[in-house]
Amino acid sequence: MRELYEQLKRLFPLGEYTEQRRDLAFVTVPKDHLRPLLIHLRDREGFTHLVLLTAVDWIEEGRFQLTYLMNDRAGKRDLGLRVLIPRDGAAMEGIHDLWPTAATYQRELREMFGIDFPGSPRVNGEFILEGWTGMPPYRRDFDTKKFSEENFNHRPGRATKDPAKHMKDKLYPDEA
Amino acid sequence: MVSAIVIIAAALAAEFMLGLFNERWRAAAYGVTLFALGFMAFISAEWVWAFAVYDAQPAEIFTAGVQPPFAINLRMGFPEAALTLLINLTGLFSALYLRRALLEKGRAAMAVLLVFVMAQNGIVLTRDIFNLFVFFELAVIATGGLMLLSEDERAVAAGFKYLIVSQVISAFLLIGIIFSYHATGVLNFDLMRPEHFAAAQGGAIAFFLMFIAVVAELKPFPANGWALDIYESAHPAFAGLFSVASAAATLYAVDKLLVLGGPAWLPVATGIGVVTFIAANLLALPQRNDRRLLGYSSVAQIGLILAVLGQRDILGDHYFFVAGGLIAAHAAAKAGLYWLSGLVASRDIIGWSTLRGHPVLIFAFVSFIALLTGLPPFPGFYAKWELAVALAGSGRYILLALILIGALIEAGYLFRWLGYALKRDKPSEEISCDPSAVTAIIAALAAGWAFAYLWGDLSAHGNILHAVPLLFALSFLLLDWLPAWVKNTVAIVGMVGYFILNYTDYDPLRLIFAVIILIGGPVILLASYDAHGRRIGFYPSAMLMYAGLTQLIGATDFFSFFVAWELLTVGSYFLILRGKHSEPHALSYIIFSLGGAFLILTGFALAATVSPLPMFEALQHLTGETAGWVFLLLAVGFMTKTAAIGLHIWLPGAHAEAETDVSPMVSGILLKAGLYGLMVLMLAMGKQRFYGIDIVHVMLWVGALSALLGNLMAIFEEDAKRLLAYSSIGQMGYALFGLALMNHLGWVMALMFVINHYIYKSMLFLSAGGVAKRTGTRLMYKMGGLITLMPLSFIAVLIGIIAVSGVPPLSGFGGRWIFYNAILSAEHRLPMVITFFSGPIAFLYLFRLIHTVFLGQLKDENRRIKEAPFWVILPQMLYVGLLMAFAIVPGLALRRVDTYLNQFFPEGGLNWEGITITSQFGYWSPVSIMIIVCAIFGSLFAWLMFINRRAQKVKQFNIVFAAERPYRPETTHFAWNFFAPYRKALGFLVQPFVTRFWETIADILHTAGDIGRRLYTGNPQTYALHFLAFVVIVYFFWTGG
Amino acid sequence: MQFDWMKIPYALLTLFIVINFGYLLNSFIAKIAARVGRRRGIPIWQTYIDVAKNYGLRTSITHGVMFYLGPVFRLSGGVGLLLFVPSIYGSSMFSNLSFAGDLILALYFVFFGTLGMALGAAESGHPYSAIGITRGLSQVTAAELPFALAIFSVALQYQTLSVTDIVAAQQGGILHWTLFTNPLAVVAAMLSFLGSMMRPPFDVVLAPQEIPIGPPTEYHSSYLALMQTNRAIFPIAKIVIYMNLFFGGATDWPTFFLKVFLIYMWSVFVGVSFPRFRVDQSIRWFLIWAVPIGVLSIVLV
Amino acid sequence: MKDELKKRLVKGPDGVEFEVDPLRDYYCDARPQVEPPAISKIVEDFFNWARAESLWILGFATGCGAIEMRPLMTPRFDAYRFGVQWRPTPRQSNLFIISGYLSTKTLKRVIRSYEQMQSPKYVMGLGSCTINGGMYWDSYNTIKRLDDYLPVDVYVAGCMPRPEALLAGFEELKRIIREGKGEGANKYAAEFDRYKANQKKVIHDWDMPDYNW
Repeated sequence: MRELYEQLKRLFPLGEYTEQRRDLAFVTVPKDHLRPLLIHLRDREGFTHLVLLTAVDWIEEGRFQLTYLMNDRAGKRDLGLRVLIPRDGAAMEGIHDLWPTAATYQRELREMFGIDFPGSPRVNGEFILEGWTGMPPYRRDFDTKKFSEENFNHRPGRATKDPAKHMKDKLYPDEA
Repeated sequence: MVSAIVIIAAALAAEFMLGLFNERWRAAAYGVTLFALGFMAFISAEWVWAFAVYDAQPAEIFTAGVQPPFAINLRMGFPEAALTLLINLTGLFSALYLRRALLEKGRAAMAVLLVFVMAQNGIVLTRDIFNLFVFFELAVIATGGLMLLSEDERAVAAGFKYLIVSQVISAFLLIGIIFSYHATGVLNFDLMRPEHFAAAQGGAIAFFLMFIAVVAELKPFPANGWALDIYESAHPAFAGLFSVASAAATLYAVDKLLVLGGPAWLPVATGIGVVTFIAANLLALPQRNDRRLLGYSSVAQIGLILAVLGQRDILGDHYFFVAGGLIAAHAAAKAGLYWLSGLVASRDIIGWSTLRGHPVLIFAFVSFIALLTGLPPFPGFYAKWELAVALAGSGRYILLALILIGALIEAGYLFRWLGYALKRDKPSEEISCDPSAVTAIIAALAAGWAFAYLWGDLSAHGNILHAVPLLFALSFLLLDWLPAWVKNTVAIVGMVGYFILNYTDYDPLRLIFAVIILIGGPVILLASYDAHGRRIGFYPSAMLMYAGLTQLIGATDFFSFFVAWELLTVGSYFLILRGKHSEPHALSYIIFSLGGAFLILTGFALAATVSPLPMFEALQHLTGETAGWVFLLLAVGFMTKTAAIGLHIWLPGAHAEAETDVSPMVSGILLKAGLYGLMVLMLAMGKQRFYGIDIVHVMLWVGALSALLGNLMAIFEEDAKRLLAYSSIGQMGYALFGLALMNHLGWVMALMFVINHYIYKSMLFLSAGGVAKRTGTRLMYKMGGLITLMPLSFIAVLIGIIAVSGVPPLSGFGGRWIFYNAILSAEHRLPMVITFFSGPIAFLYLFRLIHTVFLGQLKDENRRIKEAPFWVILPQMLYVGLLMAFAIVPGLALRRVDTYLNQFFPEGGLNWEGITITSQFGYWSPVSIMIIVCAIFGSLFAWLMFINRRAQKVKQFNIVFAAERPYRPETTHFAWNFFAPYRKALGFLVQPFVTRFWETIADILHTAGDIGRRLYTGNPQTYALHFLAFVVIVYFFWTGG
Repeated sequence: MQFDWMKIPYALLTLFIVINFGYLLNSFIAKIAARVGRRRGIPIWQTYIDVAKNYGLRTSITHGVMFYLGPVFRLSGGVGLLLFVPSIYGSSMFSNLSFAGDLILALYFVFFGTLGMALGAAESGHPYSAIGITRGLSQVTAAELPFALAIFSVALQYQTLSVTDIVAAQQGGILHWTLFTNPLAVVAAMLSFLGSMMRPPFDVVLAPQEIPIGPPTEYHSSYLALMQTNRAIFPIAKIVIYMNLFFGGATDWPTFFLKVFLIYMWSVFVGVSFPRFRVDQSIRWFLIWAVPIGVLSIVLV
Repeated sequence: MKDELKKRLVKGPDGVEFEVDPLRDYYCDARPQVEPPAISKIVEDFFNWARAESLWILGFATGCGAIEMRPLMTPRFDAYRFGVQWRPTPRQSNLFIISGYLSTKTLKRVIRSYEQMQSPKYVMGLGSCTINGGMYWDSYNTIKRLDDYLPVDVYVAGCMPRPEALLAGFEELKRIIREGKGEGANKYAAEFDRYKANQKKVIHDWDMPDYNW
């Protein structure tokens, strides 16, 4: 994987490299170079399969990290491309023209993180949530507990216990 | 009595007078021309009158009072008188039509016209062979001159070509005359004898040359390129005159020559004629220019008459009747059509749709086409009949077949043309209604109908125009200005009245058909009250069909049966043609029907030669090979009408595209004509073998296959009316199957099907038509959920499908019960398997009909539609009542038939004692079944009503949709390709093999016509070459044969 | 075959016996299936409870008139079919209403219920109902064919269409049964039988997981109760015909119960042994395997 | 709301335009009624017994509890012997088992299915998620108290409850029904407005009639 990175680095201005396993590595890519790199990986390096496209909310840094995980079926290896985009007015160029399946991921990211992918098919349509009007729920500044308490009635009497301690007390009450 | 020579003298005198006129006195000159022609016609007419009424003797005229060869010899006999009258009248009306052109071109043109007419008169009248040549020359030159009357630029070239070729022909004629004179020593027809030509050296060649030259004047195939150019480019009035007068005259010349040549030359004439007939018709098939098409048609007609001339040895007394009939029909039709073409601006045959909106002209057009195709009551029909009988009687089957094939091709393009004229979009340009032209056309029309009446009177079979039903139908032509509801009432009263007056005359079998036609017809006509306006053309066509049907069941001899058959075919053709998109389907209907009719004609002709007995007895007395042929021909002919599989492709389109009230007529009633024919045929002839094959057994298979495949095709159909149409194929297959079982119960079943099919198919077609009317579509998947909006239509369909599928307690079950009893005593078991299968399949398409139209999801756009109009619903409700009644007391209709059939099939009748009907094998009690089913059904219904009395009525989207809900009715209504699994399993059975077969045949004919047309390059040298080739070929055959 | 008023209570008695027998038979067969799977299975009276429960439901909805009529048609079909055929041979008491018609009546009356059910289900406007109907009708047309052939063959063999006469001809020992005198017809008919019993391999019509039980998907409450009653009567009515035509009929009720049960078990055995056919497959199967046997029986008889 | 459910102008075959309001024209908008028991107590008791002994479960799975219902059909537990069986359509079912957590999105489908069942009908809440939200107590899209939205007859606690617990639940439900206390449907009808208000509070895109017949 390291060789691949070195090789790619000659062609693209790549960022940080992390090798998770022998067959799985992540590379940070500048936003503008993602598309050429994806095409290169798909057409030249055998990474024909887009495994997933997901996002991480680095709220402290004010950034979203998009992860494009690629798989090389023949080479039995995976490469994740990380792209960091600003959190305010988050938007990214879609890759649904390279992999039609990407459109679905992009819809999900649009709904759950509020990241826009202009031009992606049905990107503004409802995906999982129905009639959701509030903040996208996967953003870390969305307080799910507060939302839940405001919207769903609470049944009194609920107690929280540490499972290990509770089971021990319950099963072996004699052992103090 | 004015001497015949005055005809010629009058023409000559007028010509000289014209020479004296000042060039500016055109009106006067025109007056003189008209007067001369009128006078000539008057003389001929006087002679005709004398011959016809006073039985005058033929007059021989010798100029200068000496015997030939020193004087001109003319003869005025009855044929001459009739032909000159025809020529002079055509000349007169042509002159009238040509008024503008003649006035423009001046006296020279008028003189040439007179010369032309005179020359044709001369050709007819002369008995001198050299004079014949002279008159021919005159005619040729006059023709060349008259070509200049045309505004078409090609006319000059055409005239020139004509002159060149005519000179070659004249050379042949002259040489022939010289040789003949050498051989016989005389120039007079009456003095020459066939023996002269045979005895003298070169005599045969001499005759051959004369004969071939005169025949060539008749434009035989392929030596006729020049003639077609004339037909196409000449002034239409002259083209008409040319087609009529020169044909009539030259044919008579050929006739005169044939007397000289003796019987040996008759086959030559026949051969040339029939080849020309077929080839010209074939070439006309792909033709789209109206005048050229008429040209081909003229050539073909003349070829046909030439072939008839060649049959004078067998025609005997009928010779003049047949040939004359054909000439008369040809004359009236061709003159009329050419004259009509002068009114139409477009030269494409589609352009004739501009005639629409001029009822008289369109009626004239229809009449002319009917005249040409030899439909009753026109003379061509009588001629066709006598010719067929004579040909069949003397064993000339191949000739008969060829003539009929040619006639069928001719009917093909003529009816296509008619269809275009009646159905295609009207072009913007109006027709030019020149009063003199219209007068001429109306004269031709009147002549056509006069001929019809005349030939009817002359016919040995009685005048078709005297038949009450036909007259009743024709009277609607005169009533067509009345509003539709008045005509409808008249029609209903007329039909019911006729039934009341005549029903005692029918035996039980015919009575069933009579009731269906004369009572069932009016019931369907009730739906016609829904139509608004005047509905021009509907009633004459419908009544013509009913008249044909009525006459059919009343017919006792072959001729009247065939007349009725043709009448109902024509009437139903026009009826079907009325549908919005029915033009191609009507065409295929008429072609198949005429094809079937020709088979029937052949069969009748074969049978009629055996004995002069009435039809039924004559058929019974047939034996041997003839019997097999007759049976086969008639059976196939009748099966064309019942749309047995293989001959069925016309039916779906024709029935589906017809109007709402027409579909039930053509399906519920018209189809029965074929069954009636089959019944008569099979009752009379029983089982027949054809070269060792049992035809009835084959019919059994055909019936079974029709039932299966018709039903299968119906289940895959998306169009409601087409579905019903395919279902008719299946139902008729059932009936055919029943008949072909040839046992008592098979026939009872077939009759039961006749009744049932009439009731439920009429009902279903009306219902489907009413729904289609309201929803604006016939595609079932676009409907759905109409039950609450159109409950009465729903009830009709519901009752209909229970009845059709044979589920007790309705009457369809009776049919099935009899069917089972019938097959138990039948000889053949395997075809039953197929019919077993087709029964349940009928259930499938019927269910589809009711489900996709009335049940399921209602569509947005149909939410506000109303029940079908009252007058469409009324007959349906009557049918519901009838079905119920027939289900409870089938004996009312069947018992008498059952008894009647005993005389033909003594074995295996039914026992109608008490309320239970018993057969040899089982029993059936319709009343008990009805009571029991109703009791069970009623008590369960009451029980459910009681328990569910508080059920919440919900709307169409309140369905369990896997926790979701439907969004649109279109995507929720499961209707399209409803029987997909069936298509997957058995779809291969309904590949359109038959359609492809017939399409291929039509393609081959068209291609042949297209290739043949390349013969006519337009180059006169080629045409001359054609003529030489023609001579060589005929010579070769003559010497070889 | 004459009518007298006593026939009505007698017919109702037959109906009563058969309904109860049918309920019990359905439970019993479910129980057998459970025992084969080492379960205890439903109580033997469970079908009664289910029907009572369905009658006991307080609400119901209706999609329209035909929706109402569907179950009525269905049950009328079943009851009529049962009553048009004599149940017990030689007993005028249980000859039911067979004076109204012969075998052909029974053969065609089968469609009465089918038609009504299809109409009622279609009125609900549910696409699954329509799909189920398509499948059911497509399949039944092919499945009925061998049966029709067999009937024709048997009628030819005995030269009668009267059920009573056909049974009479089979009396006098097991070897007189059509089963032995015309085995091909019986084979064809028994193959056809499988197609009409809504058990595997021919139960794609109902397909609960795919098109929630097909045609009756919208039916509930008392509608469903009526159809359950039919579910008890109809197979037995059908089997009675088979029994009379091919297996010597029954001269008393115990024989009746036994024979009906055994014939019923035939479809159960096949059903538990084979997976499901698609409709086009089953159409082909009937046409390729069952129909030729039927044809052969017609030719040879 | 989906476009298909909005009002639209439609042109009929006769050329006349008219408005179609799908929610009004295509759905029945009647309210549910409180259905009184049979007049005779004996009859009602008989029916209650039959209802108890013939529990037809709607084959509808919301959460992980679905996996615990499958073993009920197997020889080991054999729920059939208690008159329990699964039906594929709500029309024919009387018992709705909410088998685990219930997202608001699924809740909409559950309500629709519940309303399509015929009364008397029963609801069983399976697992702690239906009782107080269970491990999803702070989730933004699962409800916490099933009985806010549907009348629950019996809860079976556990996460997940074992099939035996379900069988015990059935017995409990049967007892309730036999005692004539299984009147959830009537409660739903009587307190229709309250239930609807609760439902609409969490289901923001309410695009169906108030009661799905």
